[in-house]
Amino acid sequence: MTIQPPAHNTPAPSVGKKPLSRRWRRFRANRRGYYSLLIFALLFGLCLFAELLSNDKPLVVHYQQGWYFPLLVAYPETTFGGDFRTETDYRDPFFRARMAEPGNWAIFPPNPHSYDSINLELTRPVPAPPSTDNFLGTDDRGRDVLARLIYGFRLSVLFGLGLTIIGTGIGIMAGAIQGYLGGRTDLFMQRFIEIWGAMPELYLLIIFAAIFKPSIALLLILLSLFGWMGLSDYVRAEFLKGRNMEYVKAAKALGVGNIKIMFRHLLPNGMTPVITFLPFRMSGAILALTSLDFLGLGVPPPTPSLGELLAQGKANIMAWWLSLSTFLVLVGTLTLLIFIGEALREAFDPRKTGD
Amino acid sequence: GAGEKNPELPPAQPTHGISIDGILKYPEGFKHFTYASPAAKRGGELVLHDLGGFDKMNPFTLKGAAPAGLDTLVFEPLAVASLDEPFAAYGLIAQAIELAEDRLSVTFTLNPAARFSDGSPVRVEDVKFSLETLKSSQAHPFYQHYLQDISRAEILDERRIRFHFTRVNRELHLIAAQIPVLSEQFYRRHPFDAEGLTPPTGSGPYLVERVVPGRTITYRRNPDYWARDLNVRRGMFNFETITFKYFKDQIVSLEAFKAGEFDFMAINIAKQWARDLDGARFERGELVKREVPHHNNAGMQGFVINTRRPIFQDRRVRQALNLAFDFEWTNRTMFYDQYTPCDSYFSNSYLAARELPAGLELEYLEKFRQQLPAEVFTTPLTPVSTDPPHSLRGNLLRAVELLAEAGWRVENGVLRNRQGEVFSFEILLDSPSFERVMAPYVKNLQRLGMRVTYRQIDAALYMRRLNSFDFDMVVTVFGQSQSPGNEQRNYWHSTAADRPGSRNLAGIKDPVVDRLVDKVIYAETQEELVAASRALDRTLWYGYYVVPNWYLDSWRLTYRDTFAWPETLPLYYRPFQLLMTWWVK
Amino acid sequence: MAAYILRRILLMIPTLFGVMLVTFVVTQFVPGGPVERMLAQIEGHGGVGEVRASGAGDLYQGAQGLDEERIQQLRALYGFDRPPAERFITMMKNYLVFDFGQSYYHHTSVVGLVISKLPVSISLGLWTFVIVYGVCVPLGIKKAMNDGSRFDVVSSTIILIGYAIPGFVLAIVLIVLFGGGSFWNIFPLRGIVSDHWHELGTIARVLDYLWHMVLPVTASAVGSLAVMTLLTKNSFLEEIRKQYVLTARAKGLSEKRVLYRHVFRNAIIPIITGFPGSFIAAFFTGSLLIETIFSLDGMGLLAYESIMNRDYPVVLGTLYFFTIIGLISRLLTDISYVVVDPRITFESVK
Amino acid sequence: MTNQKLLNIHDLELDFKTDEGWSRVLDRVNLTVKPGETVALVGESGSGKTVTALAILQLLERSATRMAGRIEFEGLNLPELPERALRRVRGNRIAMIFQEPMSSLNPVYTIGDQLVEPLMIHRRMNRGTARDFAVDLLERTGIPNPASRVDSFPHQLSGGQRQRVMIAMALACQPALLIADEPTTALDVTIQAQILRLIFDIQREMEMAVLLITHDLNMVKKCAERIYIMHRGRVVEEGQTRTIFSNPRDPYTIHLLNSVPKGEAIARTPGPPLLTVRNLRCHFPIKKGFFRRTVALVKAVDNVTLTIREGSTFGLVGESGSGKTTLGMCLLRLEQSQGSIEYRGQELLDLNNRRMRPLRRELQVVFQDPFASLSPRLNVAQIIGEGLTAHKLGGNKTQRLAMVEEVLREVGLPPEAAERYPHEFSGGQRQRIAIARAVVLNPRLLILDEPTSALDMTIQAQIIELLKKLQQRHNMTYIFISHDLRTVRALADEVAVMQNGRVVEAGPTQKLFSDPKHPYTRALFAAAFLDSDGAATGPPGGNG
Ligand SMILES: Nc1ncnc2c1ncn2[C@@H]1O[C@H](COP(=O)(O)OP(=O)(O)OP(=O)(O)O)[C@@H](O)[C@H]1O
Ligand SMILES: Nc1ncnc2c1ncn2[C@@H]1O[C@H](COP(=O)(O)OP(=O)(O)OP(=O)(O)O)[C@@H](O)[C@H]1O
Ligand SMILES: [Mg+2]
Ligand SMILES: [Mg+2]
Repeated sequence: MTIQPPAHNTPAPSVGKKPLSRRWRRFRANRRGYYSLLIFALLFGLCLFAELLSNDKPLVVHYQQGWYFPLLVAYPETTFGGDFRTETDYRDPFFRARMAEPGNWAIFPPNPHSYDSINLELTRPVPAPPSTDNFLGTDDRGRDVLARLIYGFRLSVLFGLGLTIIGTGIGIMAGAIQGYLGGRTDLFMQRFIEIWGAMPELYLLIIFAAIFKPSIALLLILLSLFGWMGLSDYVRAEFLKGRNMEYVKAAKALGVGNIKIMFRHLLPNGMTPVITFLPFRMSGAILALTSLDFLGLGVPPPTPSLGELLAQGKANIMAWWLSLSTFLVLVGTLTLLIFIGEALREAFDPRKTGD
Repeated sequence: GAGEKNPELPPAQPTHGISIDGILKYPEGFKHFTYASPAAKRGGELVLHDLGGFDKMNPFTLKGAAPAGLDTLVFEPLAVASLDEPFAAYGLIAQAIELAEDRLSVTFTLNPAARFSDGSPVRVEDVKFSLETLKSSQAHPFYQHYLQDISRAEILDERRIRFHFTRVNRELHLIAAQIPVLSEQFYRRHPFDAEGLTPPTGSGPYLVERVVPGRTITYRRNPDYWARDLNVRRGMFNFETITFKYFKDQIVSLEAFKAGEFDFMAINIAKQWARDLDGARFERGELVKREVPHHNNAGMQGFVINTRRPIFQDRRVRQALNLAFDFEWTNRTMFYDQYTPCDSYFSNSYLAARELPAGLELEYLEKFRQQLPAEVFTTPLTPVSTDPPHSLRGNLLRAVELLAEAGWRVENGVLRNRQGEVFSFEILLDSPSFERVMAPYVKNLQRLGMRVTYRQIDAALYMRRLNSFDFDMVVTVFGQSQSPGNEQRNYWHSTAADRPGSRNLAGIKDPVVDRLVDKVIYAETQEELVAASRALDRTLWYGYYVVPNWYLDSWRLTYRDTFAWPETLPLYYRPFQLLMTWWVK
Repeated sequence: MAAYILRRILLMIPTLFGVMLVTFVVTQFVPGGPVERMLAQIEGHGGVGEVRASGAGDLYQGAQGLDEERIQQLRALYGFDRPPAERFITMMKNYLVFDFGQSYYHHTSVVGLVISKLPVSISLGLWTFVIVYGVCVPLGIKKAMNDGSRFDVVSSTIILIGYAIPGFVLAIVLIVLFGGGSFWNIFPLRGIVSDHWHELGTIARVLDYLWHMVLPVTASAVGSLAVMTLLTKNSFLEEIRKQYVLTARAKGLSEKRVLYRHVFRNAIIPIITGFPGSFIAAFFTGSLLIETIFSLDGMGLLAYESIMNRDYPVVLGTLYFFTIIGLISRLLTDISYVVVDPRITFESVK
Repeated sequence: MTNQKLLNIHDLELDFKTDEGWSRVLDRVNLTVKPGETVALVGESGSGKTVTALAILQLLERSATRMAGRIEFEGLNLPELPERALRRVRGNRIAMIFQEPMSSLNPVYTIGDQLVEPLMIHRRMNRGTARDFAVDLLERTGIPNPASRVDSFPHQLSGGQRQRVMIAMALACQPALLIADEPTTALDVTIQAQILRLIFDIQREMEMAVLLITHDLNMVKKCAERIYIMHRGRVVEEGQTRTIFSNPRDPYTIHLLNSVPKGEAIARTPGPPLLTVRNLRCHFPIKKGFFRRTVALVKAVDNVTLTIREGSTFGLVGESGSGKTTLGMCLLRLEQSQGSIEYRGQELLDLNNRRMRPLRRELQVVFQDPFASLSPRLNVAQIIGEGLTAHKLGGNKTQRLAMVEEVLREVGLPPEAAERYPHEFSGGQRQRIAIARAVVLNPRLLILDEPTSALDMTIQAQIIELLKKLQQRHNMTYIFISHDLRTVRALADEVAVMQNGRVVEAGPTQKLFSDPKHPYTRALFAAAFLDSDGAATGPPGGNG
């Protein structure tokens, strides 16, 4: 007599579906996380084209029958009959007078300011409150807050992503090796981390600031050198705990190599701290820029960073539009990231089904 | 102004006061300083604030921070400077002062009434002890440096002590008179550089009453203050208690002031003055704000151009850098129109050059007519302006011309010289507050095709680069007193240009400047001094070594409306000095 | 285990030495030392305000700074006339007997300085620590239980807002709102106790102290809630569906007991891991900005100032001290892993 | 009516939420238990027995299941009961012995801590009394040396010992209804008998009803008054034990009753020695105190010497806790040991990990606790495919997937199981996944640690067929650890009997079974084969 397969009323056999696609489906099932991801991706995508959204250069200029594309080509002011042989300041009254002549026109991006363009026509002292010219007002040197937010968001998110990816990567590696191998490896790597972690970061930053020109890349490298240690402790703990599990024994019995055991069996089960910290690391990177800006060790001045805006917000506490708009961007980003992280966690947790 | 003819040397008899030029406003036996009112009421309390904290009770050592007020309220000098003369001091602990004819020593006769707060008399030994202690390595090295030309103190008798100088200098006797007198007895018991917060014994009007370490200090008027009715003290130090509360954050301290935590504040940020001093208490008139004029020499604040750098060696280039700064815009949008542009190296002072050179000043300049730019003789010192009829565009176009004359031309949007080198430089800042000023300036420079960056660096690093002249442009102020002297050599002289650590930041090496500096230092009379200073002023101005900034000719004060003040203001003073002439209504 | 602990304790010596050496070497390369810093201070660099101080009736020779001879003297005072190796060895010898020397900058010994800052740091740290753990763990557990519910989302959003407000902005806002300058006059702006604290009775003292702690502790705790809460929540979610939870429920245990007894111990390891870090941070590192804004004299400010002022004795002395504490607490953490989960060992993989 | 029926399940329907949608697991289940009665719930692996039990206790996760129907207990409808009231029922009125005792204990508390809990809560005992009570209970479950064992952590116990802890825990509060989900699978016959006696004692004293879920028809025959037969989520037949055994009606029941392991090991010429074990020792230190000093040694494997011949089946039997599992782990070098293990002329204990790894394909194992041995975050395809990728077997991905599906079919699981995760299976299904994982590698030596403990007779027969087939085809060698002596007799060529870490007797199956020498062996066999005649102590019966 043949044996019946056990009861199954599963709607459709799903052979061939990869766990990844299953995870994606689970991810999508968490609507909050899914929409957060969509919104975040949209915002980030838009910011990648910040130049088209917010710029002090027109997208197109039509001048005396000629077509000009200032975004792509730097036209000296002499092109438009001006005096300077350096690139035109398209906000200059001179240029605008030219455009007012019949037949000439220029199309500006929706927010006609760049992150470092200073509004020289301001009639009010800076920081100026929101107006029709500067939708979110200006900062304490007459630059448009909206433009700085857009560019700052892009930079901060890119920087945060870079720092997070590097830091998380190294942190997981280091923690996994210590926790899984244990013994001497653990003992010595921990000591190394203790020594490395005591390195006076600020002094290193100062030393590097004296040797090199400050730049985002330099900061990224420097902060990456130290940004992984916190996480590695957590991963180590998870691995110390996880490596005694029976399924690890089973994997060993199968002849699975150490590396595979670490990353296939232990890591997915020890992801809690990694996933929890991920969004915070992102925003932490943004805030790290703030405090460095504070010390003058951050990104060089005209670079737009959310940190710089925050610092200005502190110095001009009554100029609420500075703090508030930055703060909202930060909260927004963070909330989106947390919800994404939550959905991610669920997608990787096979036990969790539905709400 | 001054300019009266002086006798060759100051009189060699004991006098009640001394001054740099021998002229004294107040005669022997004067009743009180005009800026102090004998009608002042005594009593009441004054609460002030300071930023930071304190951890010691000796203001004269290197390490640590002493509480505010300690040096002026508890300690006293031999003679007090008057605040309405360029440079004069009247005896306090020293009853009489006598400058030797050879100007190589000064003799002080102590007031027999002078007492320390413990009741012991102030003795010549204390004065000697003070000089020696301050000159020793126990004290802040500043004093060693400052007092280096006072070689020793010699006790002549019970009341007279003579300080010997190593060389002749117009200021030395005044410096000597400023030495605070310390109680030898006290410091025998409490080592000079001891840790801790033991209130010191001094001879001054106040005693330290209560100390909350690092946070609050309260002074109470010494009821037995020996000089209570002395002319140099009359009408001053009227408050019964003076308390300093410490804050660590400027913004918070302002909030605290508005909350009524303390009574008085001098504001040094334009925005706060214009914007943040509001609220119920101001509306009700409990708190008021007031600008009080002063005549302090504001010197020259500006962006110093380091002429050691090849690109800055051409005067026309430096002038172009001057033209690119839009003071009016900066002042209007950032500073609420509160500042005045620096129009001299002795801004806000009678030493500043006005109009065209004439008289002795012209005489001095005439000698160097060949070496000097023509403008020195033809154009009064006028700051760059963008107010109509001028405009930023016009100024920049003029800058383009100047640069072109100097061989710099824009190619593909970048300013290059004939060798194809790019015009690029970096502005170093020591605090973030100037970044906002630099942003538009740098934008303007970029329109000229220059590649300019600016950044703030950590203070120690900044100092190091400053001392080794390793910078292109920095912001600095060349402070000036009412009586310029030796420091001018350090500021402008060619010998200072190559000495690491000197304040000749611009790297000026101009024989004319050198000669004029000597004229200032060796000026025998006030008239000579004024003429030399003005000639120097013009020469420096047209050397375009700095991009001039701005100054403020008043103090922005805000205070609780409970104070009364004398009718006459002093001329040269700081807010705290002014406050010491006030009293509670 | 005893052997392991012994080995760890012995290894602390080279570690400590390594930490000190690395830091010392780094400080050798920092441009601008205490002398420059002192000079910068004498000449008044780094101030705020757009008008720099200028002479006001003083003699102006002071503005010249110091001459070369004086600078050499300063160098000697700081011991920079001796070669670095020698300085390092002397320093380590002194540190062995916990002699941390004198601050370059303050008129106090390093130990005295640290002790004077501890009341503030411990106050701030203790309360923040207590509040953070007291709130985060139960909240995280509750969120884990109600994962995905409205409560979960709303509380997440709230703590995230708390997290995203930078501490200094929050602090300033609190001060503006409650400090009395512009709105309500409810809380004091400065210090951990009133100036007349010593004259108060015991109860009044405690109340005065608590009254002073409200704003700074709020400002420093609000931002720390999010991470800990979510860590707790996620750790619990990881455990909550395991088989043994079912067993515990089947025994008829209350939900509280299931969570706080059975799940808690299994989920606590990540929470313990963060413990030494936040402990040290809370008690000894303090928060520069909070301290500055509330005019508190704590370790945060000291640490920052001594770094910026190149006050190397303070930098190295506190580092030495805190490294020891750090090493010990890391060891304790590791031991607590074993206590919490008996399966954990530190042996090398078989 | 309500006092007639202690438990009354009426039209219980249950669906699990899966990624594909709702999947029906229980379909109109009706079941009653009267006070003091023993009711057996039998059925195919995966038919929904455990789920039914969990549903009674309301332990299924609400968000992942959908339930309809009534579950009345002592007049209360459990699904509608508030959490508080439920708590008073759970552990107190209804207690449950979980099917997978190994994963069901909290790993970070000592068994003592876990045992005293229900006592302290429901019986309001203080800790000391509760502890004494717990030690006493453990004693009655036959755990040797209970006073010191009570401070052990679950991972320090053998499978059978853990199961007994579970049992003790369930019995602690002397509930009105005991749900025993495969309570004796990990126990050897002597202990089994002892446990059953314990249950019956309590049953008699307290009028406890027992819902016995098992696949051991002998036991059913022996203990149960009534039987429910489940198949694919439905109760297909119910009735008095005797009636059903003598006169089954449903085809599935008939099929089930007929699938009794039969036959003997096929006579084969013994091959060359594959594995020679000499003087193998494995001692676990017992650590106490803060510094975890070693205070005693558990000699789990003590001077074991064995020879296992290629192509043969080596049966390993013995008391629960006698070291069978540990011996298996030592042979695979998953536990550290001293002595010598010679595999095909190679000394395994001398190999480093790297050299050991290629051998792993040839030496495979099925763990006693299949659930714990399956990675929770890998799906079945990944779990089974893992060995293949590790040893670069099976060509490309699709081929490997085909192999996985093939082996799933062979162990009686549908191919779509490949996409699911371990926790979504029943106990027996998980066991088969573990078997599939080992078998797919086509090893030379396969250690099977209680491989059929959770399987009903039909599946058991299928698995044993599979093993036999593989042995014939690939000349595989098995080490078969089991307490099910009948199956051992049916399969093994040689048998070794273990007690207290030592092999007390070993020899060819026939010889050993017909003429056991060692007193322990004799006692063991006596218990096992006497019972099978049904002559042993039956349930005293309630008042049904
Ligand atoms: N969490 C779950 N998600 C989806 N399906 C599940 C889940 N748990 C159990 N099942 C399915 O429900 C069915 C019944 O499972 P149950 O555990 O009740 O079987 P069982 O009768 O106890 O079998 P065994 O004798 O093998 O233990 C099985 O087909 C199983 O695959
Ligand atoms: N990690 C450990 N620490 C201490 N003792 C242990 C450990 N693992 C097993 N033991 C003990 O070793 C003995 C043998 O255990 P083992 O699991 O080999 O028994 P077994 O023969 O497989 O029993 P069962 O049939 O019950 O599974 C038991 O007494 C058990 O308590
Ligand atoms: Mg089951
Ligand atoms: Mg076993």
